[in-house]
Order: sequence, then C-alpha cells, then structure tokens
Amino acid sequence: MIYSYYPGCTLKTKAKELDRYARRSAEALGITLNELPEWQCCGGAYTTAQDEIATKLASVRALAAAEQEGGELVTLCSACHNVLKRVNHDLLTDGEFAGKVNRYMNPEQPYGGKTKVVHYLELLRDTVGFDELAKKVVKPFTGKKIAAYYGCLLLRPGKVLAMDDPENPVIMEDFIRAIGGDPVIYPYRNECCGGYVTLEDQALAVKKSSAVMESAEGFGAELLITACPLCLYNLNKTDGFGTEVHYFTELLAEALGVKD
Amino acid sequence: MQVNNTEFKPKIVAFCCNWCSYAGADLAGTNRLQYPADVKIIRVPCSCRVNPIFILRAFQRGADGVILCGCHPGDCHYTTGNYYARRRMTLLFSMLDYLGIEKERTRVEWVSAAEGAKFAATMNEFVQTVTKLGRNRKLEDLRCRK
Amino acid sequence: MQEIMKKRASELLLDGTVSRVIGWKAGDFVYDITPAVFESAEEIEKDFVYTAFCGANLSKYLVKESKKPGKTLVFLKPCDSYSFAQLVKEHRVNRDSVYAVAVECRGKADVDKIRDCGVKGICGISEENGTLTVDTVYGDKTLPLSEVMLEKCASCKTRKHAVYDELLGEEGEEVADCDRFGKVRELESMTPEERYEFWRGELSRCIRCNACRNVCPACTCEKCVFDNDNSGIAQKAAADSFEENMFHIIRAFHVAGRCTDCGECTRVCPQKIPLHLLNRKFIKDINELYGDYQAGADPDTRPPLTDFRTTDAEPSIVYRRGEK
Amino acid sequence: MDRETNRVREQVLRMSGVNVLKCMRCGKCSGTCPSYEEMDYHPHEFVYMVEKGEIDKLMASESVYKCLTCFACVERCPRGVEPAKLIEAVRLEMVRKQGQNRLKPDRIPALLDEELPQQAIVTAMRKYTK
Amino acid sequence: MQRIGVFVCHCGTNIAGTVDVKAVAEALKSEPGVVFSTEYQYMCSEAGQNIIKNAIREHQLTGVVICSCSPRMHEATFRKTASAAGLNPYMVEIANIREQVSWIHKDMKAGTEKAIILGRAAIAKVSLNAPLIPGESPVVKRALVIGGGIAGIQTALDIADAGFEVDIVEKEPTIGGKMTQLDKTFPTLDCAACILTPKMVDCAQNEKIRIYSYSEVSEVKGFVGNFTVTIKKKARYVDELKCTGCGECTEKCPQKKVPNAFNLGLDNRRAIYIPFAQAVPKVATIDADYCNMLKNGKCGVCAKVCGAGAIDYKQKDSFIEERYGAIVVATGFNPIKLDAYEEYGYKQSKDVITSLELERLMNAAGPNGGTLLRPSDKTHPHTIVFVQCVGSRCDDGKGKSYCSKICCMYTAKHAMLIREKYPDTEVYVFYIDVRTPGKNFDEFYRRAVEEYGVHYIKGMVGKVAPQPDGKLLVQGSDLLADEQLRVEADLVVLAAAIEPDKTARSLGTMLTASMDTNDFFTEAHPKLRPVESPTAGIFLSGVCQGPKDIPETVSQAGAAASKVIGLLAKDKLTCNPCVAHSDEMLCNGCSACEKVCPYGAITYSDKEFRGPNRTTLIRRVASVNDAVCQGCGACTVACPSGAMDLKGFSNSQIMAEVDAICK
Repeated sequence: MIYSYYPGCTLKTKAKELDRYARRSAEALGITLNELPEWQCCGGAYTTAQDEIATKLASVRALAAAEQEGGELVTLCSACHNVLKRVNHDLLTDGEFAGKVNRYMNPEQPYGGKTKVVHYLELLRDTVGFDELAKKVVKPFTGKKIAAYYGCLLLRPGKVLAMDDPENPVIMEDFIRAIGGDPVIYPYRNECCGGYVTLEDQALAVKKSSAVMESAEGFGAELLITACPLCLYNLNKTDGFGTEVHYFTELLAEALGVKD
Repeated sequence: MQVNNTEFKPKIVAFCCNWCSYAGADLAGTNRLQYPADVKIIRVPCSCRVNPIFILRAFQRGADGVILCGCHPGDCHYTTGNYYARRRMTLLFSMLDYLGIEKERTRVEWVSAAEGAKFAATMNEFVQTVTKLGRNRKLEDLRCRK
Repeated sequence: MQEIMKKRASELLLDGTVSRVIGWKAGDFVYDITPAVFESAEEIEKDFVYTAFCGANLSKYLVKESKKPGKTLVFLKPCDSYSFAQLVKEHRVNRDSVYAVAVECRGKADVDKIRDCGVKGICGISEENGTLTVDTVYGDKTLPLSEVMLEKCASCKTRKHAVYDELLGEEGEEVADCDRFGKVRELESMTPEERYEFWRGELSRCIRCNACRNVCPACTCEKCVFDNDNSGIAQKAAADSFEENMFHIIRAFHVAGRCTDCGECTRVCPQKIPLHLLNRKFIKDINELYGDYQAGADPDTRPPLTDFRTTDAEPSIVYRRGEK
Repeated sequence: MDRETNRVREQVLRMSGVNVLKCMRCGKCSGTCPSYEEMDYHPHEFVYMVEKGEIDKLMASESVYKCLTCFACVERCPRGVEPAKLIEAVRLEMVRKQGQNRLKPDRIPALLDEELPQQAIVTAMRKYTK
Repeated sequence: MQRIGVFVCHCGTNIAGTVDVKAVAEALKSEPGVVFSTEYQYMCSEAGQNIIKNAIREHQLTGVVICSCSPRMHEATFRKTASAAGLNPYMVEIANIREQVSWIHKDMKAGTEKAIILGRAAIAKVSLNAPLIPGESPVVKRALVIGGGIAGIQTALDIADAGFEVDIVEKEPTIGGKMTQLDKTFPTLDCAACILTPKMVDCAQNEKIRIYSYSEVSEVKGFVGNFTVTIKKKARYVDELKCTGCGECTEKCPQKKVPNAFNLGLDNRRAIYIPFAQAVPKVATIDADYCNMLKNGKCGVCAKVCGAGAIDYKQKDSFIEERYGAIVVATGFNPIKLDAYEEYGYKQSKDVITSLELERLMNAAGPNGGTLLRPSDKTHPHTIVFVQCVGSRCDDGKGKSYCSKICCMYTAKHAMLIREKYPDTEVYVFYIDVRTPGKNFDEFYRRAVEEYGVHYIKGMVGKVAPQPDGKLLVQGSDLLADEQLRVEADLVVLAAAIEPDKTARSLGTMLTASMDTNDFFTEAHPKLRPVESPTAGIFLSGVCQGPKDIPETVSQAGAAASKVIGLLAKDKLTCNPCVAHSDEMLCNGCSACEKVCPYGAITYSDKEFRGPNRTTLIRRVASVNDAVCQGCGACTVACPSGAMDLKGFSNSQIMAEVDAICK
C-alpha cells in the first residue's frame, strides 16, 4: 500500500515527533508514505470567503500532485487535513471555483477534486482496520485510561470532512481500544482548544484548553492524545493539570514497538 | 446567462398529470412562484395518456420545447401509468436525438402535487434551456409558421 | 429446392390438408417476383417459383388469407418465421388455420446490386453454394451471392426458424458475427448536426408511396392512423419537410418492440431510404435499456413497450448517453 | 440603508455565501460559541446586524478577532445559516482595507515562544491580515 | 355547429390584477364557434353562475369555456351549473388563468396574452367535446381503517355508530397507539388511559367493528366503492381465540431481558408479553426475536403453563382478503431518531431523554411506578431542562422542515406536572417560540409560567455536557438577557420532532394516494377537503396527514368518518365517464391495450363483421368495462391504430389543444 503523504509545516519543525512516529508506525504496518516532493504550507486555515482563490492554491498544487501519484493523499496534522479536504471538496462540488483555479494555475492536466484526502486515522480505520491493528500491537496500553482530544479541525464541518460523527465521534476511541487502552469519553473532546487566537490572546486559549483538561481529568483520564500540534501546544499551556498530552502517533509507535 | 436573441420567446408545451404535476403547478400558483409565460400547460389524466404523436404534433406546429410531467415512479395515481410513459418517452427522445433533433427540447420530469417549488424551478430551467437553443427549426412544419 | 417445395405444396393441396398456398410467382421479369396465393396444384405447377429473388416476406398475407375457410400453407424463410410468430402472438393470425412450411435460406439477391455489377438483360437465376449464376441475354454470368445480397440478408441475424410445422431443406444456425447495429452506432457517434443532415438527406426523398407500410408485417392495422381522417394526423402525401419525419417516426414507434427486423421496409422502398435504421435504433435501445428482446422469438414474453421495471432508466439517460 | 452601507452588506453576503434570512433567531450559535464571553457582538447578532446593515459596528469590534473558526455554530445551526462564515467575511472586509491589517509582521517576534507551532503563526497571519 | 359561450372570471383582483379580463373576453369572442363572451367578478358566485345559466339558455350554448381558477378547484361547480341549465356537464372546459397565469406572472401584457391562448385551447377542446353520461358502480358497505391509534379508533367508532361495518388493521399487538403511552393530556390534564381505554373497549365490543391486531395491509386493488385488500396477520404464536389474557405465561417466561418497547426500552419485559394491562385484544404475543423455543427449540414454558392451550409455536403469517368501499389511513407518527443531534448527548447520557420517554417515566404504569427518577441512578432530579424544537423547523439536512406542533403544549404540561408533584424541582424550558394556538392553550402555557414558576428561556441549547459527578451541564443562549447560560441539570428532556410512521410511504404507494416530501399524506384540498386524499375513496385521519394534537386528531377522525359514511350510504357511485372506449371497426385485437391496463378493464371477444362481397369476417376486438376503467389512458397510447381513445381527453381534443397553443 503506497500513499502520497503531506506532512505540513509544523511537522517539519515543532511537531517532528508527530511525523516521525507516524512514519515508523506506517512502515511497521506495511504502508509506504511517499512525501510529496514539492509541497507548500497549506496556510493553516481554510478561508471561507467565496472570493478567495490565492489562499487555496497551495492546497490545490498538493492535491493535483497527489492525483498524478495514485490519487490518495494522507495527512496527519488536523489543520492540514481540514484545509486540504475542504479545498478538495470545493473543487469537486463548485465548478465555477474549479474553473477559476484551473485558469489561474493553467496546469497540464486540469484538476477537478478527484484526489481522495485521507487522514492518518482514517487510514488506520479503513485500510489497516482497527482489529488488524490490535493484532500487531506488541506493547499494549493495558488498563491505561486515555482520553482522545479531537478539537474542531478534525471533525468540522462534518458534511465536508465526513470523517466521523462530529458530535459523538468514535474513531480515536476505537484507536485507543486497538492499542489496548481504555478510552475515556468526556464531553469537551470536540470543543475548541482556543486555536490560533493563542498568539494574541493566550488567556482565551488557556481558558478553553483548561475546560478540556478539566473535563478529561474529571472523567479519569491519565493521558490525552491529539492529532494537532496547536491543540497540543494549547493544552500544554494550561496550569494545574497533571495529565500529559501526546500525539496519538507516539502511542501508536510505542504500542507497535517501533518508538525508538 | 447569455442569450443571443433576447427577443426570442420560446413556445413551450407542458403535459401535466392531473393528479400530481398539474396540482404541483396549482401549488406553484398558490405560492406565487414565478415562471415564464412561455409555458402552456395541457392537463392529461396521467403521463401515460401522452401519445408521442402529441409531442411531434406540438413540434410540427411550432413548439420549441415539450415537457412531460408525471407522478414520481412508484407514486402513479393509476399505479403503473408513469412506468409505461417512462419507457415510451425514453425511446422517443432517443429517436429524436438519433434524427439529430436537439435532445434538450424534450424533457420528462416527475413532480408531485406537493412540489410546487420544483415545478416552478423545472419550468424556469427548461425555458432557459430552450431559449438558449433558439427556435425549433428542425421539426416545425413550415406551413404552420406564418 | 423450388421443385421440392412445389411437390410438397401440391401434395398438401391435393390431400386436402391445406386449401391454399401462399408462395411466390414471377412477374414479367424473373427478378420481378411477387407474393401469390395458389389454390390448386395446377396453379402451383404453372407459376410457383423459389429463387434467389424471393426476398419477399409472406407472413403478412396470412392476416387476410388465414381468415378464409380451411388451412393456409405459407412458406417461411427464417426471418419471415419471426414475423409470423409475432403475428400469432398479437392474435392477428390464428395459428391453427396455418400450415407453416419452413424453407432454408442463405440470403437473397438484390437485383439492383447485380445490375450495379454490370449485369444486364437478366432472364434467369440459380444459386449453388453461395455462387449465383445469372442467365442473361448476353450469356451466363457468375457472381458471389455475398456481394449482391439484399441489405437485410447481409446483416442476417439467424438462419434458424422461430416456428414451423414442417421443414424443407436444412435448418440453419444463428449468425454469430452478425453486426446489424454497426450503422446505427456509426450514426450515434456523429454530431447531432451530421445526423440531422443524414436523415434530411434520406427522408426528404420520401414520396409517401406507403410501400414500407404496406409491406411491413407489423403494420397490419385495420386502418392506419395516417389514413384515418378522424385521427387528426391523416396524411396522404408528403407536402413539406415535417410530414415524412412524423410519418416515419410514428411508424417506427408503432412497430417498436414488435418489429422483428425483417428488413422488408428498406427492400421495397423505391427511394432507397434505409428505413430499417429507424427500427434498429429502437431495437438497439430496447436491448440496451430493457434487456435483449427479439420480437417473435417466443409467444409469452411481454413486448417491451407494454412492460416495465420499477428500476428502468429515466428518460434523462438520453441526455447523458451522448456525453463524452 | 445608504448606498455605502448597502454595498458593504452586499459584499459581506456575497463573500460569505450566507443567507441571513434563513435565521429563525433561535440563538443556538451563541449558545454553542466557545468565545462567547470574549465577544461584544455574538454570533446571532452578527447574523441579525448584517441583515440590518449595521456592519460598521461589527467591523469596529474586537469580536471579529475572537472567533476561533471552530465551526461549532455552523455544525449546529438548525437552519444552515453558517454564522462563522459571516464573521469571517466581516473580518476580511475590515482587514482588506488599506492599513487595517490586524497583525503586523514586526509584532510577531514578541508574541512567540519556544514551543509555539508554525501552524499558529500562519493561521493567525491568514486570519488577521489580508 | 358548436355554439360556445366564454366566461372570464376576475376572481376579484386575483385574476383581474394581472390579466386584462375584458381584453381576454373580447379576443375570445372572435374564436370559431364562440357566440357569447363575457366577464364577471366572481363566476363561482351565485350571480356568476346565473350569468352562465342564462347564457346557456338564451344563446342555446352547446359548449361552455370558463376562464378562471384551476379546474381542480371549481370544475365540479361549473359542471353542476351547466347541468342545471340543461347542458351536459361534460360540455364544460376550464382555462386555468389564475394558478397558471395571474398568480405567477407579473406582466399584464404577457399574462393577458397567455390567458387568451389558454382560452383558445379550451375553446378548441370544447368544440370537440361530446356529451358524456356517467355510469354507476356498486358500493361495498364496509370500511377499512389502517392504524388503531386514537385517530383510527375514533373513525371506526363513528363509522360503526352509523351502522356500517368497519375493520381496523393495527400492526402492533394492541390497538391504542401512541396515546396509550402518554401519561396526562393537555390542556385539561386528564389521564390519557382514563379517556382512551373506554374507547378501546368500545371497539372490541362493538359488533360492527373487527380488529385485526398484529396485522398489516399487504396489497390493495380496486377503486372507490370496491377495494380488495389483502391483510397479513403476522404470526403471534398464540391462538387469539383461545387466549384468555390471564397473563400467566408473561410471568413464567424465563426470558426476562427483552427491552420493553411499550416503555421505550426503559425497562424489560418477557419474550411472551401483553403490552399493557388494558390491551385490546388482551392476547399474549411471542416476540420471535427473543423466544428461546422459536429460536432454538429449547423451552416451551409458556405452552406448559397455558391453561387454555393457546400457545402455537408453529403458527405462520396468514393472509386474509377483504373487500371495502372506503379506506381510512390513520397510520400516525413516531418521534424521529436523534442520531444527528448528538450535541445534546442523547446517546452519551442516559439522563438525556425524549419527551415520550418522560411520559413513561412519569406514568404510574411506567418503569418507576410513576415516581420521576433519573434513568441513570434512579435518583430524584432537582433541575430539569427541556429543549424545544429538536429536529423540528430545521433546514440543516438532518431534521424536519416543519413545526411538530405538539411539543410546546406537552412541554408546558410536563413542566407543570413536575412542578406540581415535585415543587423542589427547578424546571427550565429553552424555546425558540412558544406556539399555543388552540382553545385554552395559551392560558395553559401562561399557568405554567405564572402559577408554576417554570423558567422559560428564549434561546436554544448549544451543548449538553455530562459532568463527572453525573450532572448535565447545559450550555445555551438566553437571548433576552444577551448571555450564554449554563445550567447544571439532572435531567434533560428533548422535544424530538415527530415524523409519519415508516409504514406510511409503502402504504401510500399501495393506495396510490399522494404524499408530500415529508411522507405526510396529501389532502385533496388544503382548506376545503382536508380529510380526503386526492385518490377517491381514501380518507385521512390523524397525524398521517400532518402534525396534530389529540383534540384535532379526534375531530379530524370524526370528519373522516362522516366522509366515509356519506360514501357508504350510497348504493351506487357515479363513475367517472371519462373512460376509454374502443372503436371496433379500427381494433386489431392485438392485446397491447389489455397488457397495460392496471385494472383489467379490457376484455376481448370474437365478433362478426361484414366483409367484402357479402362475406362475414370474425374479428377479435377489445371492449372496455366502463365501471372498471379509471381513465388513465395507458391503453390509448399502446394502441397503434388509434382504436382505443379516452372520452373527455380524446386524441383529437388533446391535439386541438396542442394546435391552439402552438398557433
């Protein structure tokens, strides 16, 4: 199984572990992730304005490149996943937008949204299968109470990302079960951590992230996992909570025995 | 939407099933949903009453588009009429296309009595399509245009 | 073959099994063959012929002849037998009053094609193993049958009969490599404008002689709508560009699902309009959309236009199909 | 509504693709918003005020920079109104004006710390500048 | 020569506002055959009708064209008018210049032109009309009611009261429907069981009523006055005639872990069960999904304990065919599934419940014997939040676009009952609008606020977050206070939208009764014929037609019954004379028409005809049974020779319309 892979800017700098463990685990699971040769930063945020073209072109380039290489593009960072999937959805459903983009970029092969964007978790669920994954676990997190933190970018808007029920998701909980852990279900797992506003108004982000931490700990979490570097950052900026926050790929690598 | 000849007003004949689409058209009226006056409705008891001859006759006499509206498949007031109509019209339209007639001039649409909005939207769209095609020159009987 | 048929027909007339025989007889010229009813062995002996020019389908004459007292013998080539079966299916002919004799056929000749080969002054014809020997006032000429066959025989779908009471000669096989939709496909692949020009070119030659209708074994209406003043669409003559369109579309539609593709319409058209291409379009569409169907093949299956599936394609398929 | 107000209103509606008339004033967007307390104008007010053409007030308020674009309001709106798109359109209408970039590049170094992911910076640049 | 009169209606300003009615009347005056043309303000009024009558007499009209509203509205009216003046009623045609012209076109010029063209088409058609005389068909004097809830029960009782036989088909083991699950009813707070169960017993005891419980309609054939219906009696594995309803089996059955559907799964029942004490018929039913005997042949306890010998493990579904003159649809509703609204945490917390579940929790026959306890820990809830419009009034692709109509009132009822019984409990109601149009309804709601101190909050809940301590943190808008409110609740009650029962769609297809996009049955006219389906002989009762509360349902049920009685009281029905007929001289006898006829109205026979030269020909020709033909016209197109034609919509009439429109 060979997939194109889009790591994104943060995974090359502050979130190298997210990337490293994902690659190692994929290898252990028999999946080849081919990093796109010339990817550009997705911009971190999808602009909803209907007149925006330029901010979406980086994504289009990645999507078009992936189409040439097999048509399935794996992402890992929640933000990249959100931006790529939504831009792709626009291309597929909005002919006017697709026309503008193709006229602007003038590529050899017009791109119309045919690439399938797959989050790493979806890869685990739909291609590997959580049952299969469980069989390959050598170091299970038996008895460990792990809380999944989805945040907002992974799930919403539900109709476009089509990953899981945006209000009552199960994909990360199923993942936790597959690696032998005990999923902790708590209501703030899909509430926002404060996101990029942390740059200007860290107090707001801390407030939002604290609510998440408090809820997770209240339900007995011993460990939090996330797929997003910014979520991890914001959750770590909170005060007075003892629970560690890790990338889910780190736990995956550990469970598969390929962490070091 | 670019229309070359803004003067051109197409003649559109709509055959509507009394039980669904005709009622749908009434509902469009009751709700004051606008569609062009170019559409003229002929009431038939069922879409299966529409003989291909009527459609050709309309074109012969100068219609620019003919649309047949019936109950959704499965919901025919007479149980099965629209299924027969569906086969007949599919074959007829295919034949017209085969003869080089613009296939966009003919249409079948299933519109229930509750779908006033769909009726109006369908007619708006159909009129627009036919207007773009311009006058039906291929099928009209020249004696009928004075 | 001709002699075997004559012998058998005479026998059956004489022993009273049948009261009349529908067969072929020659007109003023050997290639000018017409269907004929024979009521005695003498008539058979005198006029009955079965040659490479006997392309005419005799089944339609049963509609009238079989209503007469006694049994009527009819000679059926394979393609004719489907027309006969379809007429029985539609209750136009009473099966019990017909004695159907199947005769083998390897294809019939088109006299115009023979002429096109430069053969003139034809006064006789015989066929052996796919080779025609044409007896002319200038001596014998031989021609391969395959080169001068009628259009309907060139695209023959089967040499096997659908139904008969008695078989003379050998039963043939289905023609596996028959590509009777080739020309239809070719037309379909044209642009609408090209198609329109093609059909204008063909149909505008129509002189409304009604030969196609009169010969068609599916066109057996007691009174044709185009002849019925009360129908509102009665027409006698083509007066303008639309009338022949209307006539031929409606005629094709009326026989859709019933046409056995016997090809008689094209054979008899004095203007050489390829009318079978209209019928074949319907047959092809029916086969593709509603499953393979051969009119006359069996007595029970519902004809496609009086049948449906809830899952049938929507008429909009016509718009999508053309898109590349 | 004067012409300029109307132009801005039309621009915001076009940019966002939102039909404000679909709103039934249930307030679920504001009931759901994680930044509610930081805002002077709340999501439902954005919808209503854009409808009324009071966009100047919205553009001038801090609220446009407090939206986390978490899309909870979009996901939960029973009428499919999508308030977050409207807020983004109002913000863009503001920052696209000459000299109205919210975040000047020279301000950024002071806002950084060791761990801050790039993602936050690029997102903020995209949200706060034209 | 035809003498046609044209009558153009102003419909007040409805038509005259966008159509120059005088110009229309003037233009149509010169059409061939027209001898009289006029316009008037309201043609359907008595004065208007008199104008028509006088003109028919004075000008010896042979045909009448009325340019007015849709024929679906007033065709019958004007036919009667013509008839009263001595003209065959089928010599009337209507040009629909209201729904198809004045209401949808704003331009007076275009509207007037179109009205004239439609008028011409009607004139062209009426010129070819022939007088028609309707035939008659007999009426089977028995009615079928599909659905045995309060709507079906009331309809059946009323029909039976008038002396007609009526059958109820109910898919559940007992009649009673949703109302049996309710605790109290608004706005008078009487107990649902106390007012419903006597009616159920009346049904059982009324000799004119037959109840087919645990049964479904599987096929419907025929038409008004003469339907043939196949009823499937599902195997209940208990002989209804032998079972005494003693309940011994339901106590001894060892399979105790079956979710109790009657209590919406809030507690368990046995595999053999009687849904509730007052069930009608009071007969046990075995749940085949759970019965060990039926699943693997091991058990048989119920058969052993049954003194009546009523248990029959070998029972199979059986089919009964019955004939009816009229059919009433009373299939009712269900609350929608809340899967798409997990922000309220219905699946994530046991203490987030639906309003119907609350009914069971509060009911004395419910899982807690009438004491309101939280499902999770059986403690008494001190703060309860009600959320309105969950899935109603939605345009989000997940819920229903309509207002479910009953939620505002039952929530006020719940709030009031809780405050009365448990004064220490705080009750919050998050609402978008409070809708109380109904007798004593608003007063009822005001009492909840003013006397019972229920906190009504204008705003919607955004999220329900279960807390580690078992509380539910409800976060929502208080729009009037302009604040985001957080309430720590013990119980959250969701007013789930209601939708037509899932069986309605397939039933609608069977009955060929039209439905709207929400699967509610469509009424023949939204105002004037609200209890009839457009399909003759099919009547509508209760929520299957649209959301409604009990008082409304009961009045509609009675109205449907009166329509049925009116139908059954007739010995014969006037048939639609617009039926097919075959011209024997043209018929080929090919059977194409017979194959497409959905009613089997066409038969063939051999007939003698005169042939040429004084011979006799025998030809097979089709003939149409006027009483059976419904006039769809499928046969007319199947017929290649044009022998088959449809009266009232003949080939030449339709082509005349086509010609007039395309001219």
